[in-house]
Amino acid sequence: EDTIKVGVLHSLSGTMAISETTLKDTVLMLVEEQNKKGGLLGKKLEPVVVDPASNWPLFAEKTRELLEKEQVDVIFGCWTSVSRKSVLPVIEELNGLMFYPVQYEGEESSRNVFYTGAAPNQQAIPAVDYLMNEVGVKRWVLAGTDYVYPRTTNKILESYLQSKGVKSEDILVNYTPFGHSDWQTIVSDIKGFGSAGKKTAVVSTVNGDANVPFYKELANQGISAEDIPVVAFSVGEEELSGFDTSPLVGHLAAWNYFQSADVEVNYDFIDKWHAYIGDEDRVTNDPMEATYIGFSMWSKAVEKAGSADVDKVRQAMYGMTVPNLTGGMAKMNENHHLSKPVLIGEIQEDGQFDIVWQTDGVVKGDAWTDFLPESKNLIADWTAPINCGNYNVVSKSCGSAVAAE
Amino acid sequence: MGPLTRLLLQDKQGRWLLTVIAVLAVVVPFCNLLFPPESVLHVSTYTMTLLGKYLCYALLAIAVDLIWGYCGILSLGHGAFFALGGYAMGMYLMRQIGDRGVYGNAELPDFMVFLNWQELPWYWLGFDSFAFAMLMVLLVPGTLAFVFGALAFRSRVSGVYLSIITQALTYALMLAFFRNDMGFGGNNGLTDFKDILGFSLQDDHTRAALFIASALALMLGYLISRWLVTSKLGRVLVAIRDSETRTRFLGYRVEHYKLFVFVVSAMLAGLAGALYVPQVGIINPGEFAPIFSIEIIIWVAVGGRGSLYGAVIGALLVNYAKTWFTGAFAELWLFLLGGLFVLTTLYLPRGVIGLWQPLQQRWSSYRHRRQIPAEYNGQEERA
Amino acid sequence: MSLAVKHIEQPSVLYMDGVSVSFDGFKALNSLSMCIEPGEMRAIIGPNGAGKTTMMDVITGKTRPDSGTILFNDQYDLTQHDEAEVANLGIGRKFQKPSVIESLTVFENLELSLQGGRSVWQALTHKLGKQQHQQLEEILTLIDLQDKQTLQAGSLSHGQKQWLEIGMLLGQKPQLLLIDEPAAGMTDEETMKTAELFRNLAQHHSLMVVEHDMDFIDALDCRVTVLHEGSVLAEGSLASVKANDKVIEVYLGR
Amino acid sequence: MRGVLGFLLCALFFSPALMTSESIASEPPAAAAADDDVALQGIVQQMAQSSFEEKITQVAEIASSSSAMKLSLLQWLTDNQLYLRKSDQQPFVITDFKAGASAHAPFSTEVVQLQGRRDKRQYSKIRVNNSVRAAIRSELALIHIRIGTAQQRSSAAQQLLKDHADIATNKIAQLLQQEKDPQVHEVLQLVLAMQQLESSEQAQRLQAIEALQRSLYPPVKVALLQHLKGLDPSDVRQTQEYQLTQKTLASIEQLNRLNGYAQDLYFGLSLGAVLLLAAIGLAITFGVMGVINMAHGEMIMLGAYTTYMVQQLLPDSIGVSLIVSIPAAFLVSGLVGVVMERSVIRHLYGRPLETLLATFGISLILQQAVRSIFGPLNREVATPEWMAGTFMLNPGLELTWNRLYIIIFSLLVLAMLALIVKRTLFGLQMRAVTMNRPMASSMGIKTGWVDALTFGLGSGIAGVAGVALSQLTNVGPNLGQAYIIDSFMVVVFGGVGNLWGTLVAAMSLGVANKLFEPLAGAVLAKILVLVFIILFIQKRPRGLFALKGRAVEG
Amino acid sequence: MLKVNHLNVAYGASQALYDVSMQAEIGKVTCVLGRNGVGKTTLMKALAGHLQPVNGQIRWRDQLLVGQSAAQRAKAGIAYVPQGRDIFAQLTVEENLQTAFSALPRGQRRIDPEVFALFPVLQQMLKRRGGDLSGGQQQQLAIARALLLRPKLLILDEPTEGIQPSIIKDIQAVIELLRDRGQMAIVLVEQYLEFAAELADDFIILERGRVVAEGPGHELKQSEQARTLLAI
Ligand SMILES: Nc1ncnc2c1ncn2[C@@H]1O[C@H](COP(=O)(O)OP(=O)(O)OP(=O)(O)O)[C@@H](O)[C@H]1O
Ligand SMILES: Nc1ncnc2c1ncn2[C@@H]1O[C@H](COP(=O)(O)OP(=O)(O)OP(=O)(O)O)[C@@H](O)[C@H]1O
Ligand SMILES: NC(N)=O
Ligand SMILES: [Mg+2]
Ligand SMILES: [Mg+2]
Repeated sequence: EDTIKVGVLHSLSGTMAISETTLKDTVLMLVEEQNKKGGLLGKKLEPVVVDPASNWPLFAEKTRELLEKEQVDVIFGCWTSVSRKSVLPVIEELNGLMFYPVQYEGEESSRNVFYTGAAPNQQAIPAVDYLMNEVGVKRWVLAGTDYVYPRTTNKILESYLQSKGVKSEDILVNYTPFGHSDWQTIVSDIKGFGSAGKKTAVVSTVNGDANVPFYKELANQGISAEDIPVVAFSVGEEELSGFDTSPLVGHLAAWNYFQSADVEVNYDFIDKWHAYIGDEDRVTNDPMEATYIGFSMWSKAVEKAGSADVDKVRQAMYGMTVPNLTGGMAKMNENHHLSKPVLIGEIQEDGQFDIVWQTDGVVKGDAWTDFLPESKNLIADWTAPINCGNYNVVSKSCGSAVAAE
Repeated sequence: MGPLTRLLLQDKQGRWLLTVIAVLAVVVPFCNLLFPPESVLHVSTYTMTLLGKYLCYALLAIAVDLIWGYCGILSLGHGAFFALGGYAMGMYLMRQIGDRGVYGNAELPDFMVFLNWQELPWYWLGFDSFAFAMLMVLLVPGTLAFVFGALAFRSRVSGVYLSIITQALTYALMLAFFRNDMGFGGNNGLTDFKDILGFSLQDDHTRAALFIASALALMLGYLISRWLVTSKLGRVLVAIRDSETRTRFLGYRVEHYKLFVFVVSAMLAGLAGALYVPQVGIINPGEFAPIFSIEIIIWVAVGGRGSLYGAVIGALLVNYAKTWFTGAFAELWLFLLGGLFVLTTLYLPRGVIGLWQPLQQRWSSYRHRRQIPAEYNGQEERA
Repeated sequence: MSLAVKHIEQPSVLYMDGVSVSFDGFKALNSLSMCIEPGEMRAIIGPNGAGKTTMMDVITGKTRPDSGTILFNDQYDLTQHDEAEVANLGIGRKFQKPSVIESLTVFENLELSLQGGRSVWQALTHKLGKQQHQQLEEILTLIDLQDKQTLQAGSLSHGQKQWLEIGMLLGQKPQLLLIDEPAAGMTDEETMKTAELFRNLAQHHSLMVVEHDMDFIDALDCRVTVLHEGSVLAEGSLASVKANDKVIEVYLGR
Repeated sequence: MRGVLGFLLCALFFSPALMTSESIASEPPAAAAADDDVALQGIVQQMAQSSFEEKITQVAEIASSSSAMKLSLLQWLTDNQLYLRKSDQQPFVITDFKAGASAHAPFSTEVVQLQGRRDKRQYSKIRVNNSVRAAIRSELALIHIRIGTAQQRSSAAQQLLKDHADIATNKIAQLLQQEKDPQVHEVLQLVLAMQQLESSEQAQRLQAIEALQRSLYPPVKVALLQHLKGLDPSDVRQTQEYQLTQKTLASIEQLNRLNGYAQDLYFGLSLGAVLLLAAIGLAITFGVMGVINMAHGEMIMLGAYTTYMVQQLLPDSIGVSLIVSIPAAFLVSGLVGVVMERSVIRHLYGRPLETLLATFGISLILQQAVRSIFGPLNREVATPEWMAGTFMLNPGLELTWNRLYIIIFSLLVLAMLALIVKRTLFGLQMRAVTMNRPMASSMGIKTGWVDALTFGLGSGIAGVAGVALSQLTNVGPNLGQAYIIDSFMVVVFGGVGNLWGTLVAAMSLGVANKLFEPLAGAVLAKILVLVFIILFIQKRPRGLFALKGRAVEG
Repeated sequence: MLKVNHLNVAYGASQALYDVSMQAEIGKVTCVLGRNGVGKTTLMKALAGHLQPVNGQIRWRDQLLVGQSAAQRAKAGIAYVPQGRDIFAQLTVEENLQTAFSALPRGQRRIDPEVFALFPVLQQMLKRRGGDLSGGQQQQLAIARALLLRPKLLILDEPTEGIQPSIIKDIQAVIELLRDRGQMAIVLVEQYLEFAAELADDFIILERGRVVAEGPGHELKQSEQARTLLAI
């Protein structure tokens, strides 16, 4: 074969198309760019795009199609955790390689997946620290869509907040169904909760389609960021481009990248994106950066390994650094998670975020959180001698996953 | 085997269908296991699991056609029974993981560990037994169908009203299963299965066995359904479909008949779900989504409502089209699939199986017309 | 109270007392009382809208009366049973508007109507016996639809459907037959044939026949009840009711 | 219009009218000294480097300057429009980077034409965060309370309610004397009372508590709670004060509870209105025509996209564009509906179940078409000024304007439709045709024409619903999918073919949902509503307002 | 005048009318007779436009009807009272009558009180749904509805079915009246020989889809052929 095949596994239809289509385009852009540079190892890259259609079992099926039928060398894909969970057994069985570019709940490290989005300690915890220390928040609303990522994140946060002395009556947890569109009651509850005289903030893990009506309702009920700031982990530039942000100025998001990052690499990336997509109004966002980092790392690793073979590339990945888009370097750790900076941004009138705070250096992604009893003794390390995704540092044994190896 | 031969004797299409499935059940695993991947005769595991999935869908389609095609009950919530069967199987498979989960907890599935659950909820008890789980695969959907059907049919809820409450049922179940508090893994559902009856799910032999089981289940489901609809009961069902009131006045307890097929159909759907789960490797609340149940209806309609083999053909055709289109035309496939549906309704009002019926009809009308006085021969038919 | 009165009288197949039904305030049946004896054939006539069909609805469990008693064979309170139960007690009905199962064939329609085998289990294991085959043949001949027996009932003409429905009633062999306008859409000749058929049936069954065709009623040669505005206006032989001024005024015309 | 509505509502809830004359109290501008400007420019340039904490003190400096520019400067800062040119540190005001926009330097007369987004690289923004913005807001409040318009004074007064320590007591007294606006006056009085609550003299405190009686502004409750905590009930000297505070709080709580009920009702009705809007079109295409119209949601979506398109054409008049969108969306969706009917649906009459298959196909095609044309992302549809924000029925009950409009709008649409269906010959033909097509034709009705128009009408109304929904939710390719299930539920629950039933069903499901929600949470509330529907249908197997009698059974 | 020439009509593959020719003149009642299932209704449906013939011609006042929709025929003055009534079940009686407005010019859109004189029950039940009426009442409604079209050709398929004797007499009188006005052709399907014989100016008899006898009405009662054809 004279091409290296790159599988793209993002939903192009169904509920998740709204987020994932952009990532498909990002991968295609990066492939095109790489091919202009002559490809990899003298071979052209050949993208193979499939549509798992926001249907979780279909993700598994399409993964098998990509790996068995199309024989791709790497897959860039997935957004929701459930799609990743669905893909996982297949990719492990067939020893594939996947780059997963979205912030997620952690508690996972697969030998065959590199996680280039944020783990909870790279997003949630710093954001809460910021609100607690810089804004003086004393009362917390944890609002999320009812699924695993928000549930886990909120569990971690609850335990973290309690360890910081926040009383449970000062924490309000609220879950809503997917695609929830009537936010009147909840927003009004938030308003009520926030009028008790203590500085209150909302930590939002509301996902996808539910965000636009949520923010519209926030705006309409006049919840201003100065009174009750909302910090979101799933709302980026792309989500904001779907509605008028002028009444929402000052609400926050925590990410590892914002389009407003004032550095040359970022401006170059944005220009490239605009040229590729042919639309100056299109924004960039964090999962795009994560895809970018993943792709850069993978290409470098292929070059370094001299082969697209999964095991060789995997070995070449550890310790690999590539520039991120905010002016620093991203490093791939042995636990398959990145080290990256954490940024807090405030929403601007133009739908962009102003970076108002950032961590001093990079934060290393933690596969297993330290704030849950079951996982605080677990680590992931895919290099010898541990070679395990869930290594228990107390019992000094590998939980299970690799036992089969 | 007397009744069986009788069943098959009158059923030309059914004989064909069963033969094809039986051949598949033998050939596909054979080619998968015996020929090396390089061989042209090799059937990849991908193809085999895909076909296995289609077979499960086909069984589901039969279940739906049984109530819709023959009894006029348009269930827009049949995915619920499929999913419940799937969950029952999924629970068994979860229990089989044992301490091989990421947290290494032998008692609790991972998601429970990570939600800080201390012990297995009561409704998970027993699912480490395969036999018990298989019983539940039939009993859970069957019982739900029985309770729901008993209520609805006795109250004489019918037509779109019934359709909509079946939809409400599956929608409510979807929301409930999304809740992590329910103890079924929330949105992620159940996944990361390791083995079934001690055989690794990653092993091609196990997959082949599952494939054969699906084929057998489909054949069995077909025969059971065929038996039902060719018996007098089948005619009563059609009578109910046509005119429920009239059937009542003939002395038939319509609600009993409806309840009976509804429960049978739910159990078939549950069985389909149970076979589906180990092959696709995940069960999650998405299967409860109303849109999935609508899709099932679409398969049946495309194939040809009111004929069991039509339902099978519809399920295979639509799902194959979907697989093909989503792979080959990732960005256009909705146009193609949507177009397929529209064209089917316009040009194949009886579904795909209607394709050969016009041929047959043309033939018979040709014969018929020859009996008409000669001077009208060859004239255009305008009616 | 009426029950007490009743027991003094003769046994009856159908006993109605003080039955009333109203729709949005309109009294379709107004304290209707009537009694059919075993083996009796009764003709019911009355103006359009008198409540004849509604009366049958009430007897067969389709409509629940607002008040009143309806007893079958002096023992079953029909107001407590639904349509299927009433049918299984032994009451068959032919509708005013011909109603058959359109997508079943003529033969299958008749087959379903045959007595017995109403439960799910029986339906599942049912097979037509020789005797039943013969019975069906006879009915088909009688209703003159032999050559149409494999046609879907939906493609019959209006009159053919009427006949089929009569055939279904015969197959059902109920103790009491309620027949709503059987002669509508039949030729005069057929009408007479039907009348004769009913007279034969009356030897073993009880019948209640609604018609507007006076020749037909005449041919039935039985007691006639005239309904008007939901209650009995007159009762007696056809000759006597025909002579009744009120009947002439509201029904027959001058 | 909005004023009128507000007035009506206020009158309805026996609350004081909120609109009064817009008198502008102004004070003579301070003499502009060039020195001040130079100093200001210095501060601004410094700000680019300073931390947010430093910026807060710098804001105070700006506010204490006597330059005429300080107000504008503070405003630009809050609005994020202040930049420094990287090359020479010259401050610029930039509202937008799009090509053709201009940047002007407030401290010189320089105006620069911008070339486009790329120019962003040449300017660095003076960033403010929430704390800085809050500081600016407080400073502005102190200025506005003296010289602002009535509205500015009102919001400044409410700001002071939150930060009542910011202002000297004698100053409030002074302001109170000048203030003519009753509402601002009332709020200022509360501010005063809250300050007096901290007084060392008990008499004054008691007086303050009296003054705070029945005031529903949240800060009042907070202050009273705080006050209560500081009191010792076992101390005889404080018993009276303690009891009074407690009583006051109880009465506030009581009123708040009533407000809560009113609010839940309003939320329920507005959710009902959304359901109603989404369902009305379906009540025609499905309820009247019997087409199981799976593409109904996409008709709504087309309406929403039409709103977006119209807004692109009239970018400067959002309000007008929204009004124009209503007929436009009706036409667009209606036309698509007519085309759909003529090309596909008309072949399917008498085969209602197959309409499900065909319309499902059409729905897939329309979704993908929109995705291909407009992209997969949500589109931004702006909200006109008069629809944004809330109106205050009383200080504890603020309701959103947009919902009110949507409630009224949905009722209007329904009323209009009911008129057409019940009172016009077309409506009669519509119903006749769907009941018996051949016979309708024999009565001289052009059935094809009526079918097309009926379907067009249903689709058009769905489009109109899309206009309203564009104000509440995502305008994206999945918009329709989000509403199709609910729409069918509403139509069926109400009783197919019964518009009145659709109304009652929508409203009761909306209210039920909003009554369950505070008790059970959003997810369970939704489940409960579904279970409620299932059980209710057992009681009324043909919906809320079922047609009864032979007419439907035959 | 209505002229039917060599009409063949089929339901799918099964033919119901073979080479039927007939005519109906203005000012006359033409009766169509025959036993059950011989094709009377089929013929009426073809006239009304509910069925398109395989071939053959239908002319109304020298205009070719084949190919025209039922609505066009209604506007051309053809009114149809179908067998089985086919009233609009969920429309009120009044609305049922108002559907006729569709074929009328604006100025004529009102319900002729004559109709109520003929069928007083309809006036009493104006607000009741058509489907709730008794069978006979529905039949009256169907006739009334057709009359409101002010037809030039009135097609009646067994109009006396289910109607009480006194009203049958009234209907008979009306048909005579309409005929005697001389502005209308009337085609009447009737099984009730007495009724037919009294009204018929002309008649045809169908047998298995073919015209097997025809003639002037006065011959009907005496005709032996007619008697045998209508017997079993
Ligand atoms: N559901 C209903 N709603 C309103 N009125 C009704 C309903 N059902 C029946 N009616 C009225 O009740 C009366 C009795 O009707 P019914 O059908 O019993 O008459 P009938 O004696 O059978 O007449 P016919 O000889 O015309 O068949 C009629 O006036 C009819 O309009
Ligand atoms: N929809 C249909 N499909 C197929 N065949 C039909 C259909 N309708 C009627 N037929 C057949 O056509 C023939 C003529 O029917 P038609 O209804 O014209 O009879 P008719 O003379 O009106 O009888 P009746 O006196 O019973 O009303 C019948 O044999 C009937 O079986
Ligand atoms: N991983 C997420 N955001 O679902
Ligand atoms: Mg009657
Ligand atoms: Mg006929």
